[in-house]
Amino acid sequence: MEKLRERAAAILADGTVSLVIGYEEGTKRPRPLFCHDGESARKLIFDSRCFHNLAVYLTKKELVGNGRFAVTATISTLRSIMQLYVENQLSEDKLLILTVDLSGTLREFVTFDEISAYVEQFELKRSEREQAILTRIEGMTREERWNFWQEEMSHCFKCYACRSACPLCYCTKCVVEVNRPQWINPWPAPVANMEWHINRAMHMVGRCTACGACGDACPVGIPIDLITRKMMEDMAPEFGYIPGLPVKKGNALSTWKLDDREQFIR
Amino acid sequence: METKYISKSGIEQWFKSIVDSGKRVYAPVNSRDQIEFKRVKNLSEVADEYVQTTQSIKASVYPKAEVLFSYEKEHGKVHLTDFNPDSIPETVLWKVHPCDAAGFKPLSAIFNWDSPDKLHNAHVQKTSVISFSCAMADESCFCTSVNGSPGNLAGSDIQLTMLPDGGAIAEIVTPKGEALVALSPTVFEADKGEDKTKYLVDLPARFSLEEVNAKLNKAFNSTVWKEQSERCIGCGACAFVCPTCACFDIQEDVHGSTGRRIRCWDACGFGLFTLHTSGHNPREHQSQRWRQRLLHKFSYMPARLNVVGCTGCGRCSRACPVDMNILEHITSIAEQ
Amino acid sequence: MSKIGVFICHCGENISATVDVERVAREIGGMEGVAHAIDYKYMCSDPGQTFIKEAVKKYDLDGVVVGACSPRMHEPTFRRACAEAGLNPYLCEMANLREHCSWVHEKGEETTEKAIDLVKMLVEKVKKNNPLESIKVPVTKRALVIGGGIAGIQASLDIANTGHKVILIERDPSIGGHMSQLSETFPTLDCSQCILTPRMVEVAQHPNIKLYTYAELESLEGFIGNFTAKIRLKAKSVNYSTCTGCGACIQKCPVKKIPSEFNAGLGTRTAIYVPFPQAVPNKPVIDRVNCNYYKRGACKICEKTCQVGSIEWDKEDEIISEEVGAVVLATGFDVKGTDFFPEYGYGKYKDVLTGLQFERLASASGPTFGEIRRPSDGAIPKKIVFIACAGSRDPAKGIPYCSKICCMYTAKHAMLYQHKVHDGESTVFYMDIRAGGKNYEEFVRRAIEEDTVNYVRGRVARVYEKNGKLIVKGVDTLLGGEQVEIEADMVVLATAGVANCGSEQLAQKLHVSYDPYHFFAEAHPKLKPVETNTAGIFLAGACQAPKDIPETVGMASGAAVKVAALFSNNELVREPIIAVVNRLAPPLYSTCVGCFMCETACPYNAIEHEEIKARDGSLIRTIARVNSGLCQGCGTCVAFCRSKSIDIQGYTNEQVYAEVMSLLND
Amino acid sequence: MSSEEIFEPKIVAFVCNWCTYAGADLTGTSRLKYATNVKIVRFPCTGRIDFLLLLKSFAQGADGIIVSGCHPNDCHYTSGNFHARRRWIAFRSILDMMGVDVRRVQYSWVSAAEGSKWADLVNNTVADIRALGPYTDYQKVADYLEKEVQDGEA
Amino acid sequence: MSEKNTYLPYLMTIDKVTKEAPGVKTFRLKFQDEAEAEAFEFKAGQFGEYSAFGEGESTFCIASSPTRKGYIECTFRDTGRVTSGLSSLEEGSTMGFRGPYGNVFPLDEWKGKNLVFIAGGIALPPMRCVIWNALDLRENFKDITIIYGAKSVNDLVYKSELKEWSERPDVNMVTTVDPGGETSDWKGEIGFVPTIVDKVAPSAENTIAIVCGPPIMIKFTFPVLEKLGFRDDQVYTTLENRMKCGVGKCGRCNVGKLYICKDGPVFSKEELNLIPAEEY
Repeated sequence: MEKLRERAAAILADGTVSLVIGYEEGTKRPRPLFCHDGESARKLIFDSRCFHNLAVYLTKKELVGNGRFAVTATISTLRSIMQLYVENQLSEDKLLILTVDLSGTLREFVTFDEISAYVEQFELKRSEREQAILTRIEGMTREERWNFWQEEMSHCFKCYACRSACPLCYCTKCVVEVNRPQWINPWPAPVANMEWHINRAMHMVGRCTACGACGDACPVGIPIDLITRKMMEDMAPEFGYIPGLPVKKGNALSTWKLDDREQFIR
Repeated sequence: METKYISKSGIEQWFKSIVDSGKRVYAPVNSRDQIEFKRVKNLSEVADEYVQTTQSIKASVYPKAEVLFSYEKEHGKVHLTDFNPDSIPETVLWKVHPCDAAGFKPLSAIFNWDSPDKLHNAHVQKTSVISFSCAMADESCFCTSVNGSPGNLAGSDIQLTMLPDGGAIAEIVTPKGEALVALSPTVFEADKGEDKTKYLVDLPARFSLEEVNAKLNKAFNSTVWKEQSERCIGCGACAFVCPTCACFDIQEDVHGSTGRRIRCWDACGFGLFTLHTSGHNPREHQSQRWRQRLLHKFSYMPARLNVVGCTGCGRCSRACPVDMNILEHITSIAEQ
Repeated sequence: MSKIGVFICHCGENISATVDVERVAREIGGMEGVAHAIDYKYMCSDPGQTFIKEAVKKYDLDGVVVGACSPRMHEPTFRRACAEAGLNPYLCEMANLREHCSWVHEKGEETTEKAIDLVKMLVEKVKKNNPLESIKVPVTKRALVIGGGIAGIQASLDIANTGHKVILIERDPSIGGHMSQLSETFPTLDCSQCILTPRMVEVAQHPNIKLYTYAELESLEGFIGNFTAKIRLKAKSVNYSTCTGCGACIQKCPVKKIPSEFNAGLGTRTAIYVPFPQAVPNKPVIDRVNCNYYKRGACKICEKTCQVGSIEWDKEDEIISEEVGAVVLATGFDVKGTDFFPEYGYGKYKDVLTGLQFERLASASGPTFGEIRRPSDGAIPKKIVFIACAGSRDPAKGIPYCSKICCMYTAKHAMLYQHKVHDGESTVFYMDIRAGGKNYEEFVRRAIEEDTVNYVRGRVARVYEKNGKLIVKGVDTLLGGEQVEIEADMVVLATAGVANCGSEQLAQKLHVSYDPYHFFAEAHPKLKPVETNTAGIFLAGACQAPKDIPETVGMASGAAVKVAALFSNNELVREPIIAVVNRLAPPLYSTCVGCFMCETACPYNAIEHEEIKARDGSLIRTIARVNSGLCQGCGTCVAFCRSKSIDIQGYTNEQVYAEVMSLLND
Repeated sequence: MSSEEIFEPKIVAFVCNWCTYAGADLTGTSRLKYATNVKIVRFPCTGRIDFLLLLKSFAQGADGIIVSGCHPNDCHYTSGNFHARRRWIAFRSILDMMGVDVRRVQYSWVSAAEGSKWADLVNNTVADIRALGPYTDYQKVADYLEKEVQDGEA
Repeated sequence: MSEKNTYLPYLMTIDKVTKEAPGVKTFRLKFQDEAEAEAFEFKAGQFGEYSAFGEGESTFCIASSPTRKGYIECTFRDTGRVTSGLSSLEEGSTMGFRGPYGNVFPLDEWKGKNLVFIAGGIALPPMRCVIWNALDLRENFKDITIIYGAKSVNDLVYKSELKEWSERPDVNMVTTVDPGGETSDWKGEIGFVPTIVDKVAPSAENTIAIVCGPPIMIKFTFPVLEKLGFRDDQVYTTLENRMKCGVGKCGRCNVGKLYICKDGPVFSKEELNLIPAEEY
């Protein structure tokens, strides 16, 4: 961790980057930190409690500006960064990645190839919480699932924390803000809420890296991350991709195979 | 105001009489690992041993979405149906925290600024508030810094302060409170002279409101907004859990030739909140939106409505996905 | 409240028999925004159209819905009528009350109600319609023909003769294609080369045709009327401007044992070679794979032989760029080799031949100078078996289709054999005889009756070698499935015609679709057999499906006419049903965020990158732009766009949304 | 609705212009009969069909939905139906996770030549949806505003 | 309960539709309820919320003068869901209106002064109200100058009124189009509004300047006026922020301590200086 601070301070001092996005201690757990100078870099921490997906900040031009910046990245963050790269939202010349690997060694990545090679070593496994809730949902009948989600959806008040926390929700105008036509009613109501979350999941097909940031952000505790997580688990093997390890341009939804499944088509 | 004593069984009996009177009763319920206000029928459903509900009770007087009026179109003609205040049922809010009850005043101040708000007022009129003073607090609570206290009576019709014997001190504040007492008058016994403050959580003030107000009045162009807001991701969680945030949107719910005009919650933190059709956005950056939130509560509202827009409930800090701790931010401004 | 005019057609009684058309008109007349609604016996008739035109003017209509037959039938009619009355034609829509309602439902309340719903739906759509202008694009009047077989030759000549320039590219060193390999042609038995070579020469000499042999298409960009073709001119290693075609180098080339492609592997050629004596151009190329110099760095005998110094060892492939307005694909077909058939020995028996190889044996220019001799020992086969449908019509082999030409050429082969080997005995195993075509059936009868070819209806299960003979085991289904065993000296397989190698890659380069067997797909199986789904690219010959020479030539001429028709206009008018990426005033520019998911989704490569730059030239954002020339209007990108930044004219989000909502609102 | 009355489901069909729309035209030309419950919305291609339209249809009271286009390799635009097929696979998976009744969305390939297939598809789908009954689960939650004020599910 | 629902609009009949420029229309609206018509009052500078039932509400000024009784007018450009919905309405159909909201131009204070109106593009409507108000009370004011410019001749709105004003002897009417926006028969000025102001504006002496236009025009016109000697209290403008409620509650038009919908939309430049500029 000390190495990370030193390195961050050094690259800020020598002008390699003008900003380091990392983590600091927060009220209850680490929170995002923006370091503009060596002084603030002293506050940097990086450990297993660091959960926020900092990739969410990388597409905000008002924060990262036009210069080069660094980010201390978790595996989840790295996966998101790779997806953002595939979607033409990041370029190598603007980004420097700092991370601390499992052995506690400070690592730096400059190219997407390097990130990709590193990310490849990590399997995307369900957490205990995810496993517990998903097992429960998977054991339900369709009606039970409907009732489960309707109850959950009744709590959603459309604060869009899920959207704001997701690194891949970077549209300047989200579909819920489109009003010609008004695809999704903007007020909170069970159907409008469900439409929003189904829509979000559809928009994540082939893109979601299952970082869990959306569910973590939800102030009313809806396990929305599991909708996209389950979708990802279903779709990744079906369409043959590994989240966060994009191989070519496009994504699972904008490509196809001749022998895609179609037994549901009459 | 009258102070009475009510025993444990008296509370149970009184609660039942309120439910039996046909009023809707809302109370904090422990569900899905969260404490939230829900409609209840039995006292046993009500949660205890918690610091704060996730959401405030403001939806009872300012629903997330409500119909302003409805209309029907026919051959170029339009028939309007106004909002009917009689459609609002009588409601009792049970076990509201003083910081939530205190939120009714700033909320009403916004809604009734110059022109009265028929809908909000109808809800307020049909709503009675039974607050419980606070014996617990956490690091996010700061009511005592914003003119409140764990035993603040503002906004309450009746306030109960729980006693170790399971009974409570009942402070009957308003005629509405008296009407509730009248549902079961016998359970209210004479005041036993207990000192209420003994049972309140000790929460020292964290900043001086006057100082903060004075500083903020001059802080529009300060760099603090950019510094504080960097990690803000621009969601509406803080606004939606807040007991006093009142920003709203007006929308259309159309079904063929009939439709309804809807008022629904909105948040000044959303990037497109102030976007003009021309593409110009007066609050283009998150820092401007963060500034708006704080200045509105601590500078504009005191100046224009003579009320502070914050009750110190701490919900926004707890709800924030990125730990935008309002107390920390305000304190740092106060200490500048 | 718009001013929509609604016109309900009785279609004689086709609609009014089951739909209460008066009620439809009456109820729709009461709809919000409908200014005028009538019903009439025949809306498409002159008086019917006049009603529409007059109403457009009288009521100042800003939209028209005609409830009549399928829009696939009369949409152009009514749109034209609206246009004549001064209403933008794209403000006119049709509700399909005939095919989708009156004809498929019984008379009754529900049928009328459905009709009302269908009209309502279109009224709501029209309210959201926008006036559109047709798209005009300039046309480059020069055609690219890919493939120099008979199809490409014919198409090139036909186009060139209309006065337009043609660029003909051929992958092999000479044009001529499969037809140049054939001996005689059915059903007339005229010599293939005799009829083909004059055409080949004509191509070479035609002032409007630019011929590139030993050339392949590298890429094709652009759209109808405006393509840019990049063509790879493979290095021939011989300078054609100086080469006299004397052939001395070929004589001296020490590498002589290369199987000749022209002779279907039955003969040999040298490393520097002309594929066949009548080749056009009649100048050699060096086959670098087999040439000693390229393989081992030494030899250069040809260079020493060449009097004019035409050998260019270091010549590299050259890529040239040509602007063309249309493309004709005439890349032909290929035949399966004998190695495709495990039951016939996987090609290990030298005397099991393909039909094409037999053509070479029968050809006077072939390796045996027209004598039918066994490749194994040069003996004249006394007993020969022809197996039709070798591979074709066999779903188990992945070729369920009929290769179409085999019945005829098998009859021809048997006939030629009988003519050349008078004491020979020929047997044809067949499934059916498909001899549809002028004089075809007569031709087959002649083979059977006059030339005593033994036709056995049945499949051959196995061919194996025993004591120098090929044992052909099959059944005769006409004799009740009786086992037949023939000891043959030679077996000829009428192997299936398949798509030419590389056709899949070529289709992808051109963005034309292809069928599961990699034959190029026509735009419509009946009515657009020479068009592809990519406007401006046409098909000729066997690249679309196996076909015989007259059919190929006919199709080539058809494609040529399509090209000529296209070139008869200086500009092209297209339906404006295309996708558009929204544009907004700065600082937003567009709601497009430039993720370019649409780019991979687009089947036409119509999505381009547009850089939004600040005044100082710095890049603000890269967003998507639709090339209106390439876009065909499928709308796939629209459904992909997360921020709804792309919309498709004619089927906008607002339009389809309004339709769906109106259908479900009671 | 009394129990004896036959339930008439509302079904919307989203079809592509080139195959299924034309196939349905052929059904008409062939005078084959089918139920009136299904109403067709024309799209250029199945690739154009937005999943949100399917959701909106349910919210607006549709009991069933048909989505139909060209058979694989028949797409007028080469690959719109392949894209659509993939989108439907994902959409079905998500709907199923959310407990939406995926049996109410019938996908099909109907070519321009399959007039009788279209009639069968419509009749079978109507029968299937009739057996499932009205989609009250969805419609119940769709009209929420009144309920919220009344019950105050605040 | 007799309390009025602020959000319930008056029902208005569209009495007359005028096409002003591409996408720009003017509606003349009449109250459907006579009692409401009777009781309705407004002053120059105020705005309202206009409803297209089925689409929603949109904010624009009242473009007619309070001196013209019996109707109100509004002019808008078809840019969004609501304005497009309004735009599709025909004469005789119903729309909604609520208002009037906001403050007013202090015409009373301007008595005896010269007035110069400076407007650009679609911003003439908010000015038209006060122009007609002043012209209808012509004797109250000294010289009246109107400087109006648009991108092109086609984009000029109120063309017949521009003609009427230019023909009036008691109005000095100057119209201009941006360079390149002129037609062959264009007789007015060619140039951007600030340039023309510099050229034709009257003396600052006893004069009030009312400026309304796109932000960029305002930005370049203010310095010109300053140069010409106009003090900040002699210059007025009207602002158009995004609004939803119109009555100071929805939170959108809040700028510093001010609410454009309550404290504005009319501001003198002096007042404007107190508002943080980046927020409007």
